[in-house]
Order: sequence, then structure tokens, then C-alpha cells
Amino acid sequence: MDKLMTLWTGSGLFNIEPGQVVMILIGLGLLYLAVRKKFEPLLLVPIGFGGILANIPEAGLALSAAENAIHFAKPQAMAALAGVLDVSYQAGQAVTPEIKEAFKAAYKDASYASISMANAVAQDNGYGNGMLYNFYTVVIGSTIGPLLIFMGVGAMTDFGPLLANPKTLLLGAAAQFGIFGTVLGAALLDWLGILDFTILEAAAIGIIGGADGPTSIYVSSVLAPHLIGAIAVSAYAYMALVPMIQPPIMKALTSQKERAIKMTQLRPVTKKEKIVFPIVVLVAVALFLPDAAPLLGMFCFGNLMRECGVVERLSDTAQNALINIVTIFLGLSVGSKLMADSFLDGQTLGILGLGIVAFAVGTACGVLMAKLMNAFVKEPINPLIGSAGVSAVPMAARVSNKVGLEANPQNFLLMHAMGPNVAGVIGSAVAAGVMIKLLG
Amino acid sequence: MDKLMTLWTGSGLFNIEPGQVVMILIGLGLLYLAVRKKFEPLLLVPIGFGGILANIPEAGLALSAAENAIHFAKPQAMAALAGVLDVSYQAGQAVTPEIKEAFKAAYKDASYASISMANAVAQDNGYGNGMLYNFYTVVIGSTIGPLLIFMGVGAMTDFGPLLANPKTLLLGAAAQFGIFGTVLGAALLDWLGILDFTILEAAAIGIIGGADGPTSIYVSSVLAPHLIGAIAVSAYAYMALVPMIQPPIMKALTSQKERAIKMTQLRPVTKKEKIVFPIVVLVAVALFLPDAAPLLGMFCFGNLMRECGVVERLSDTAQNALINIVTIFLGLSVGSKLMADSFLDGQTLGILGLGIVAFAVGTACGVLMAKLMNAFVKEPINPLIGSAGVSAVPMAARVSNKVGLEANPQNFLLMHAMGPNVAGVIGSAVAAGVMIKLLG
Amino acid sequence: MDKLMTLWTGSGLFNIEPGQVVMILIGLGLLYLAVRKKFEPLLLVPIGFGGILANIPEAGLALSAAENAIHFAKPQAMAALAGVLDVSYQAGQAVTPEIKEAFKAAYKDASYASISMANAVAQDNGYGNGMLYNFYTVVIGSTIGPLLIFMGVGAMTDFGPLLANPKTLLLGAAAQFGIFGTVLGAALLDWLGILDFTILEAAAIGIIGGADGPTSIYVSSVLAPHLIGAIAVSAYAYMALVPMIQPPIMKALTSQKERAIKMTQLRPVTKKEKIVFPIVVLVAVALFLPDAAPLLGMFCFGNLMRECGVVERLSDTAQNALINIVTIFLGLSVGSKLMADSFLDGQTLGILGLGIVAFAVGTACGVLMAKLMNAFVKEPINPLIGSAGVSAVPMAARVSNKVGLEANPQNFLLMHAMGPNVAGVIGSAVAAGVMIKLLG
Amino acid sequence: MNELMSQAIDLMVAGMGFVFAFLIILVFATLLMSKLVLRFGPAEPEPAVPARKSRAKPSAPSPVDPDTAEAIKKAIAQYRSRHKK
Amino acid sequence: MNELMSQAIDLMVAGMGFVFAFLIILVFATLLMSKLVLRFGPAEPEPAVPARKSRAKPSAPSPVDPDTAEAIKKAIAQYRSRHKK
Amino acid sequence: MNELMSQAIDLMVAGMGFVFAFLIILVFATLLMSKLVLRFGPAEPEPAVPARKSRAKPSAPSPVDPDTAEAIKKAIAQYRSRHKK
Ligand code: NA
Ligand code: NA
Ligand code: NA
Repeated sequence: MDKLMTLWTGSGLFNIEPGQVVMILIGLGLLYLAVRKKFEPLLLVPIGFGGILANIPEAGLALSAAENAIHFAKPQAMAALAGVLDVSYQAGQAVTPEIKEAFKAAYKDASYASISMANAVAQDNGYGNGMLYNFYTVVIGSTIGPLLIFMGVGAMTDFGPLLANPKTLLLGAAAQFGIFGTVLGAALLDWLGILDFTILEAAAIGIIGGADGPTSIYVSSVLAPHLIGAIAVSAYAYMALVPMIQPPIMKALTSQKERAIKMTQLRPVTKKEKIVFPIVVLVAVALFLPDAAPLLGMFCFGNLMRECGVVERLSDTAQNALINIVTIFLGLSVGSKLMADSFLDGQTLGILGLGIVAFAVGTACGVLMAKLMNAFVKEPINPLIGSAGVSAVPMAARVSNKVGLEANPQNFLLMHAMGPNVAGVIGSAVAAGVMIKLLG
Repeated sequence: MDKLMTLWTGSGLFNIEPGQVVMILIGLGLLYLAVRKKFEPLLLVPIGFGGILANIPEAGLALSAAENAIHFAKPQAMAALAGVLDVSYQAGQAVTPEIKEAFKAAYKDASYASISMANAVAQDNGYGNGMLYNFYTVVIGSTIGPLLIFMGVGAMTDFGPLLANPKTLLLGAAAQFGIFGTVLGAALLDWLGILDFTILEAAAIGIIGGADGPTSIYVSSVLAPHLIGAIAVSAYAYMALVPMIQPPIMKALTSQKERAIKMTQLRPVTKKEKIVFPIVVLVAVALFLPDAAPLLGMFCFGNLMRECGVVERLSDTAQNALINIVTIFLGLSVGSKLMADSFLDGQTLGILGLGIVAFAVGTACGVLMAKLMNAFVKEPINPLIGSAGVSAVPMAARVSNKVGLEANPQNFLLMHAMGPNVAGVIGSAVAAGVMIKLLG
Repeated sequence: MDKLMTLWTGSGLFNIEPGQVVMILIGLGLLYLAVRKKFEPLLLVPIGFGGILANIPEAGLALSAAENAIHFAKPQAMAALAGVLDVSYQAGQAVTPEIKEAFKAAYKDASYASISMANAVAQDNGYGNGMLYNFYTVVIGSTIGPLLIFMGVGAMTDFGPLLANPKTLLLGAAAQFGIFGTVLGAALLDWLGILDFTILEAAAIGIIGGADGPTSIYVSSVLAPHLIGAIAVSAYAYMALVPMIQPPIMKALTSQKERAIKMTQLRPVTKKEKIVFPIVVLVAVALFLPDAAPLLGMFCFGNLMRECGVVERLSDTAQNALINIVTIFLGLSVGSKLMADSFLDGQTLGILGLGIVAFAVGTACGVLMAKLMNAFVKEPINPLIGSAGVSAVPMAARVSNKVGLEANPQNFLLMHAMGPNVAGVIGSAVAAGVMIKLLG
Repeated sequence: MNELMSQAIDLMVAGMGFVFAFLIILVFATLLMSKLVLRFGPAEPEPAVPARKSRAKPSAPSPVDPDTAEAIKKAIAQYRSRHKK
Repeated sequence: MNELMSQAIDLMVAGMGFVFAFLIILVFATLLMSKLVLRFGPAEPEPAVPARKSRAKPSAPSPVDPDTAEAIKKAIAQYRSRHKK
Repeated sequence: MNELMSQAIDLMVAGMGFVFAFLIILVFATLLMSKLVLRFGPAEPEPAVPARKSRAKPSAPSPVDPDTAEAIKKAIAQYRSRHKK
């Protein structure tokens, strides 16, 4: 009877809080979008599922051992933690909600050494790190997860179209206005008193405009880890919405005649150029922006493995087993940050609102840059390929192609748009490096 | 000459203890069963091999750095450890067997923080963690290994037959009597003074009756890590013996007429039901038994990846590369617990004896439950499918089918038995959650 | 303006040191050899790329958090580190180059506990471990990487030819003179005052003569981690050069008549012998040289998985996904040790010079041993297969075959040479065990 | 009866009680779910999809069965001999 | 204008300036690289190699498309029936 | 002769001695093992099993070689044109 009571008072139904209900519904919503609407399912299925797991009451899957100990608040464990975290609490004293809050605050502000000591003490008292907490620490806390994804993406990327027409790199540069414009937007919201952001938070939100999943997760894990859930969800959701967000903007900024411009076929690119290109990028990074070295270094490494032709088995693994394994853990780890207390917040709404602004600004600037370039170059560029500069590979390039076909059924822009599309990946990684350098 | 002496006094032949000889023979025996008799080779090959490695004298592959330092007992290292572990030992004092024992006991009882400090000190003195010790810490100590296996099993499981006939879930419930009956059996042995068990040990032994490898390893790693070797070996060995253990019990409890019952063909199940089912299970877990969330959460996640149809590459990886990698390390890690001093013990014999009781009780209760259900339902259930409720997927279901065919050559029970079979997986994970909640 | 200045003073171009330029060029050279000349590309592509990454100025990818903090030398962080590392430095004091050196020296000599505390303090001050530092710690520092490669190599190795003619094991023994001869060579250089080596360094350099990548990395990570970059590069480069290094030596030591010796066809070997052989090796290791247990244990485990026929999926994973993943990280980790300050050093030149001596001595001793054996056995051995005893699987065996064909176009030595070839792997692992036992 | 015995009995009662309670709830939840899905879901049948059953990866994909392959080879050989490519 | 606003503007100016500077350098470096490679590299053309384009692994290798496969089956059946294997 | 030199010589003597001792033992152990296995093992021959030799994964499964594939395509085209599917 006693034991059944323990089971009941320890059940989810007995302990669930409204915020957790909402977050579980949000997780289910993400799964719905991923499975039915095919919104970037490779990431949103694990993120949505991880979000549900993180909000199961009493399970503490996304909490560290010390946080779990504070949650259950047994006097003996609290007394042991009090010494480590420097909270005034005597063994035997009743644990009021205020005292719990004091412990939580102390844990949040504790140094690395204290946190690790607090977790050891909590383990001595029988608490363990939650599964998702461990995933997050290993995969995102160490920054390794997004970097390995980037390596795999590099191994899947064909720089041929970019090499055939290198000036499309500029389209990838222009589209990064989406990033910095969004930072400005966040600052504006702060100035108007609508929401509060620090510059770190504003920068992390801006990276959504990079339209690149691993870059977003990497930057927010460095600059504002508490926002990583909202930022990643926003980035992947809008990437999935690219076919809806971009076309109206592209059409508004171009004339029918511009959209119908046919581009000359791309020159063939030799294998050797493809092999040397990642090394050129790497050297440029080494000389000009060391802070982009982790992201672009791994990207170039993946691409070199792909193109060099002598390490096919490594390239295959980077594109398949390894990236899949990391994707599973990365998704669950991001999901672990979808906890009610940090997600259900005005900031999240702001992030979702600013995210769509970011995509729109990036799209517009890419298109306008293409029109500007047409004033200088001989062979005209179809401005529709400018929008592909936001990244969102290969969706944005397909959108360029589709809108181009609407204007002129003989107009195949896909390969032309792949150039700015992969340039956008490089561009947003550079922007990420700049932000980490200046703020990190 | 001096050096050759060092090699000789450091050799296995010079140092081997009888217990290690026995354990190496046991390891060879496990390999024999796995390779020749095909006893669950995917686990028993790595477990058997790991068991041999763990018992190589002087190699210390299954010991931590501090344990290795204590084993070699150089005065300088001992003096350094004495401070950390709070053993009274002066630098220069002779290291008697009693002092060594004192060090070992102090290490065993030390807090997490002290253990990590002791290992750092031992590393400063030139000792390292054994390879298998590292595997165990990462794969089982963190509980991640069994959970990933469970995810992969989820990705391999087809819930179709269960969804077509959900009441077979009750057969999976009844078979869990094997678990709790075995706990009672262990208590009985303790009461009779034959063996000593704590309630934690009894519960960990009981989980053998769950007939599910990863669940057994997970529960024993939480409740009684020192028994994990014997429990895992026992669980996998009896799972391999299911075709010998179950049929006599099934035949004894059923009449020829009952065994010949033909069941109506299962209705077709839609893809959508299969997608929603893992989410239903997850929500039920969240509401009623958060302590089963790690196991069943990962299981449902794997199954959702399988069924949702939009993340095939993740599902493939979960079923192949990832589960295979984890299986290798999990097996070696379990093998690391096959060390003479903890395995060669009356408890191990008790565990082996109780394990077969567990399987027998589970089988019997499953069959009896099916007979009981026949008193209430219109369409009769063939009681032979009840025995599949113990889990041991898919062996137990095949046994049901085989015994059914003996009674009636037109009687194909395989798909009908798959329902209780996978229900048994859920049932034992729930039982695991209950035991962890009440005792963990 | 201020921010652009920050970007410029933080750029690679502003900070680059001559040593880093040289090392980046060396990295590019390794990539050239790997991609164009096909020099062991599976390892040299990641090593070369990792070498470039490690030398990107200011990025600190191969440094720990504390090393990064010392590099940037902000007074606040230095003051915090001073306490942990026991360096006399007051907060606010100017950080002169001497003080920086004092910090570096103190960090280098610090105990494990101090290092981990220093890194925690550096993280509190906003510095992180470099990506490559993390890879190195996990993959090589723990010794797990080379062991997993060895497991995969075991799973790819067919011991059939060796089992058909076990006396070729002796050729694999003789070729290990390359290892110990090189140790002697290093001692000679030290005696002549040309270079300084400790016995640990000499032994680590000697292992290059084992002509086996993972063994070289494993031994040098245990005995002389600071030389791992030069040793690994040397080992893989000379393995690639085997077709150029060996033939002149082989021809110089044999007569045309000896080279033309045709060997009788190998007897068929049963599956059962192949299954039992890895266990025989394991037991021999357990009895005679426990210090070789990690290397040979994993090797035998891989081979048992391959041959036993009941764990195909594990064997496949060990040979593909797992070994590929580990190779990527192992290569990058080795590359992280190609930093200017430790690589650009007379020792490296010595290592490169001694490495080729090692290969030459090993080759010669293998051939001479075969000639010696011909004095005792009835069926003559073609001495060309002796050179395959150095390992360098399967290149050395192919060289034996090619030189044999030159002497006698009907003389197919490939399968005969595979015996000593795989024996060389066992032989160098045994030699590694001896060196670790006597010196480690 | 000693303490361990009574603990074990307690555990059995609570445990089996809970296991049954949970799985009975799951039976009803599943029945409800199936009813809802079948009523509101679009009428896509697709029951005949042969689910991958075994835990093991199909070791060889083999898109063409050996018989067929052999027959093809012969057919090709004929074809070539006729066309003198 | 508050401090965050001015920080954001600073960041935008420095960031976009740097992004453009970096990618313009990369444009010229790439053009130079291509020129050097095409001049000094051996004249291996191999432009027609169809690069794998998508990020996704081709889920099924399917070396023979379904139509073809079906046609083959029929051809084989005919062949066999004629040859009475 | 300095200390390092004598250490190196010691290491060589002990090392090579041990390597030879170990591998000689292994020769005899292997011969004994083979003898035992061949005497007591059931007489399953299976020597002709072609062991996978190379360290590398076969990069492309390619169950049908390009020539064949092309020929098939032509055959199919003929077949279809005749049958007007
Ligand atoms: Na972008
Ligand atoms: Na079960
Ligand atoms: Na060797």
C-alpha cells in the first residue's frame, strides 16, 4: 500500500506542471510537422522527441545529478550540496521553495570546478545525470556534434557549380545581411522595451538568418546556450518553410524580364580544382579568421575527403554512419533544451518572429546583390539565384529553379543556384566566426 | 638477465591465480556455447572474450588506475593514495596483504570525488585505467549502452501484430510474474540461510525473468553493479535455452485441444496506427511511470524512427552501425565484470539457479493468463502464445509456433505470438521502472 | 573601427609565426603525398589536415583550455591560474614572456589533478579546450583509438596462410630486429652527441621498425607522447615507401637462384583452425606477456569475430563503420601533435633518419632468417618472403611477390608471403608489449 | 518471516499491480487510438506492406536473383553474338 | 539609442565588412587557383563525372530501374520457356 | 659506452629473446592446435571458401557489370519496341 502510494506520488500525472503539458504538446507538434509535413524530419523528429522526454515530470532526463538532487530536495543531500554550492542551509532544516530557488541560483552561477564537485556529491547521494543531460554535455557542450555534422555536410557538398562561377560567392556574402539585420532587429525590440536581450543573445538569434542548422547550433552553444532550443527549432522550421517564405519576396523584387534571364551553361570543372578548393578555403580561414577554423576546417576536411578520391571509405562513413549517429544525438540534445522554464518565455516568441525576418532579409539582400552585380558584369545573372545565397541547401536552390521555370519554362537555374547556395554556407560560417571573435 | 627476470616475474604464468584459471575456462566455455551452440552469439562472443581479457593476470584491464596502483603496491604510490583514501600508511612502510586489503576496502567505499582524485593520483604515479574499465564506465556506468541497444531494438520491432490484437498486452503483463516471483525466490534462499541477498540484489536477479538483455543490464547496473556479469550471462544463456525450457512447461499446462486452437487471421494494421503507437506508449510512460522513461523512451524513439518513414537513414543507422558498435562495447564491458573475486561466489550459482526459475515461472504465468482470458473473451486465444509474453524476441514466439504446429499442422501461431512477445518487452521495461522507482 | 581592429589583430596573418608557416607547408606536403602519390592516404589525409588545423595561429585547436588561457595571457585569467599551477604571479602584474614561459612550464609538469583544475579555471574564464585537443584526449590519451583500429585490422586479417605454414612466424620474429636495432641506433646518435634521446624516446622511435601504424601510435602514446606526430608520420610514410625501400635490400642479400625458389602450394586450412587460432594467441599472451594484452587482445577479438561466423554484423561493423570513424579521429589527433614547437626540432630529423634504418634492418633480418631456416628445413623457403615479416600488410607481401616474379615469372609468392606478413603484426605487438613492460 | 521476505512480497504486489494497471491502460489507449486513427485518418489502406521482420540486416541486397542473373548472362551472350558488337 | 543598439550596429558593420572582404578574397583566390591548376595540371578533362548532388544517401541502390526489371523478368520467362531449362 | 647505450643493448637482448621465445612457442602451439582440430573435429573440409582478402570495403556492389547493363538496356529497348507496351 505504502509502495503503491510511492508509485502514485512519483507518477507524472501527480506531479505534472502546466508548462510541461504545453511543452509536451509542442514536442508532439514538432513531430507532426516533421512526419506529416516533412519539415526537416532528420532533425525535427529527434528534437521533438527529445523535447517530450525532457519534459516528463520527475524523470529529470535533461537535468544534471545536482539539479536532480535539488529537485527532490532530500535534507541529507541538500546539506551535502550546501557546502559545495555555498548556500546557507543546515542539515535538518525544512526545504522551503525559497531555499530550493537559492540552490538552483547558486548552481547556475557556480564555477566549473564547483559544478563538477556538486555533481559528484549528488552522485554519492544516489542521484545521476539525466540521459539527455549527458548527451548534451558530450555532443553540444563540447561543440563536437555540430562540427561533425558540418564535416559530413562538407563530404556531401559539390563545389563544382561554385568553382565554375566564383563570383556567385558574393551572393552568399550579401545574404548574410539576414544575420546582422536580425541582430539589429533584436536590438530594436530591446530598445522599444518589448523584450530584453543581451548582445550575446541578439547575435545568437541573428545566426538563424544563416539558414544553416549546424552553424546555428554551434553559435548558440557558444554565445547563448540557454536559447539553443528555440534557435534550433526556429532555424530548422524556417528552412523547411523556405519554399513558402522566399517566392513572394523574390517576385516582388524582380521584374518578369529579369526572372526570365537565361544563364549560359557552366563550364566543366576539373577534379583537381575540386581537390584544391577546400585547401584554398582553409588557408584563407587560417590567414584571416582563425575563429571560423573549427566550423570551416571540418567542412573543408569533409569536402577534401569527398573529392580527393583516395579515402572513399572515410568519405562514405562521414556521409552516412557518422553523420547519422551524430544527428540522432544532436537532435535529442537540442530537444533537451526545450524545457518549460526556459522555453515558455517571451524571448521564444521574439526568436520565432525575428527568425522569419532573418530569412526574409537574407533572401531580399541576395536578390538585390544579384541585381547590383548585373550593373557590373557582362554576362547577366538571373537575380533569382541570389536568394539561394541564404544557404538552406538544397531547398533554396530548388526554389530559385522553380520560380525561374515559372517565368520561363526553358530556364533551368538549379545548377547556377547551387553556387550561391554553397557560398551561403561558407558565408554564414564566416559570419559565425566574426561574431564569436568579437563577442565570444 | 635482470630484464628477462622482470619479464618472467611479470608474466601471466608466474602470477596466475586459480580463480583466474577458472574464469578463463568459463570465458572459453561461453565462447564455445556462442560459436558452436549459437547461444545468443552477438552478446556472448564479446562477453566471453571480455571475461577472458578481464582475467589475464597482471594486465589489470578491468581495473581502474587506482586499483592497478594498489595491486602493484609500490610504496611511493601507496603513500600518495593513503592521503586520498584516508588509509593509515606511512611512506616506506612495508605493504602487507592486510594493508592492501585496507586500501581496497577504502577504495570501494570512497565517494565519487575521492575515487576520481585517487585515480588522478595513480595516473601521476604512472598507472592507467584498464581498457575494459574505461569501456564499462562509458558504456554501462553512464547507462547509455543498454539504452542505445534498446533504441535499436525499437527500430527493429514491428508492433503490427500487437496493434491488431491489443489484448495480448495482458499476456506480456502476466509473464512478468517471472520477475517478481524470482525476487521472492531469492528472498526465500536468504530466509533459509542458503545465500545472502539484499533486496537490491534480489530485484536485480529477478530482472532475469524479464528475458530481455538490455533491460537486465540496465537494471543490474543501477541496482547491483557487482552482479552484472552473472546476471547478464544468466539472462542471455537462458534466452538461448528458451526452445528447451519452455515447451515442457507449455505442454504440461495445456490440453491437446487447447494447443490445437486456431486463431483468426490478424486484421491489417495501417501505417498511421504504427506511427502513433510509440507516442501513445511514451505518453503513458510520462503520465504513469517516469522511472521507465529512459528505457521505454529510447525504445519508442527507435520505433518511431522506424515507422514514421521520413528518417530512414537514421533508422537504418540505429538498426545497424550504431547498435553493432554499442553491442561490441557492451559485451566487452559486461565481460569485464567476470572477474574471479566477484564471480566465483555462491551468489553466482544462486543467480544461475534462480534465472531458470524466473523463465519457468514467466512461461507458466503467460500460459495460465491466456487460459484465464479465454474465460472472458469470445474469440478463443491459443494458450501457447502466452509463453511468448516473457520477451526473448523472437525466439519465444517461434517456440509458440513450433509447439502449435506439433498439435495441429495447420496452426500457424507465429504472428499471433509476436503480439505478446513485444508486449513482454514493454512489460519488463515497466517492471524495471517500478523496481528502480521503489528501490533505486 | 575598433571591431575591425580586433579582427585584424586577431587574424592569422597578423599573428603567424615562421614555425607555423613551415608546419602548414609540411601539412600540405603530406596531403600532396597522400592524394597524388597515394602514400597511405587513409591516415595521411587526416594527419596532414589535422597538422594544418593545429598550426592555425590564434585558433588554439590543439591546446587545452588552460594552454589557451596562457597563450592569450589576460591578467585576470593568469591570476586565477597562478594559484592552481603554483606560479608566483600577482593579479595586475604585467605578463612578460618569461612569466608566460613559467606558466607553460608549470602546466607541463603539473599533476593530473592540477591540470584538470587548471582547465576548469580556464573554462570559468571563458577559454575552451581546442577541438583537436579533445579528440587527442579521447582517442589517443585513453589509448582506445589504436586499439580499435587493431580490432578492425584483426577483423580484416586472414590467418589462413600462416596456419598452413606456422614456421613462417619465425620470419615475423626476425624482422623485429628492425625495432631493437633502431633503439640501438638512437642510443648511438645520443652517444655520439648528435642528438639527445632518453631510453623511452629511443624505444618509441624503434617501434617505427614494427611497420605497423596502430602499434606505433599506441607505443609512442604510452612511452613518448610528445614524439607521436613525428613517429606516426615516419611510420606511415615509410610503409608507403616499402616498394622502394625493400627490393634493393632483398636483391642484395639473395642470389638469383634463391629468388627463383618455387614454394609448394599451401595446404587448405579448415574453418575450425581459423576460429581456434586467435584464442591460442590470446592464451599465449595471457600466459607470457600480459602487457601485450590490450593490443593483441583486441586484434584477436577482431579476428575471432571475423572467423567465428556467428557475429557477421559485428565483424562488418568492426571492419567498416567503426574503423573508419576511429581512423578519422585518430588521424586528426595525430595531426594535432604536428605543432611547430615540438615538431621542428632536430629529433624529428633523427626520427625520420632512424625510421628508414629501422625498415632496412627489419627487411634484411627477415631475409637472412629465411636463409638461415633453409639450412634446417626440408622444403626450401624462398628468402624473399622473409622481408614480408616487417608487417606493412599487405604491401610487403606484394613486394615479395613482385620481386619473386622478376626472378621467375612462374613464381607466385603472394600467399606464402602473407604468412610472415601477418606474423610481423603479431611480432611487433609482442615487441611493443616487451618495451612497455620494461620501460612503461 | 524475515524483512527481506516481506520486502520481496511488497515489491511483488506493488510491481505486478502496477504492471497490470499500466498494460491495461495501454490496451484501452491503443484501442482508442486505433479507432480514432481509422475514423479520422484518410482512407489509405497499405496493410500489405511487408514489414522487415528480422533483427538482422539483410546481408546482401542482391537486386537480381541468381537464376535470373544467369539467364540474363546467357541472353546477353546470345544478343552479343548476334550483333557482333 | 541604447548601448545594445550601438553594439548591434557595430557588429553589423564589422561583420558584413568582414564577410564581404573574406569572400571577395576567396573569389580572387579561387580564380587564381583555377587558372594555375588548369595551366600546370596535366590535361585530364573528366568534367562529365556526374557528382553526387543531394545531401541524402540514395536510399536504395537499385542498379536496374523497375520498368527495366519487369521487362527483364518477362524476357527471361520467355527465354526460359523457349529453352526448357 | 654511456648508460643509454647499455640500456638499449639490454632492451635488444631481452626484447629479441622474448619475441623469439614467444613466437617459437606460438609455432608449436599452432602446430598442436591444428593437429588436435584436424583429428577431433568433424571432417568438414570447406577449404575453398574464398576469404575476403583486402582491407578495403568493396566500394560499389555493382551486381551487374557496365557492359552487361548496357546490353540489357538495348535488349529491353528492342523487346519493348517489339511488344509496344
Ligand atoms: Na548561410
Ligand atoms: Na519481458
Ligand atoms: Na611488424
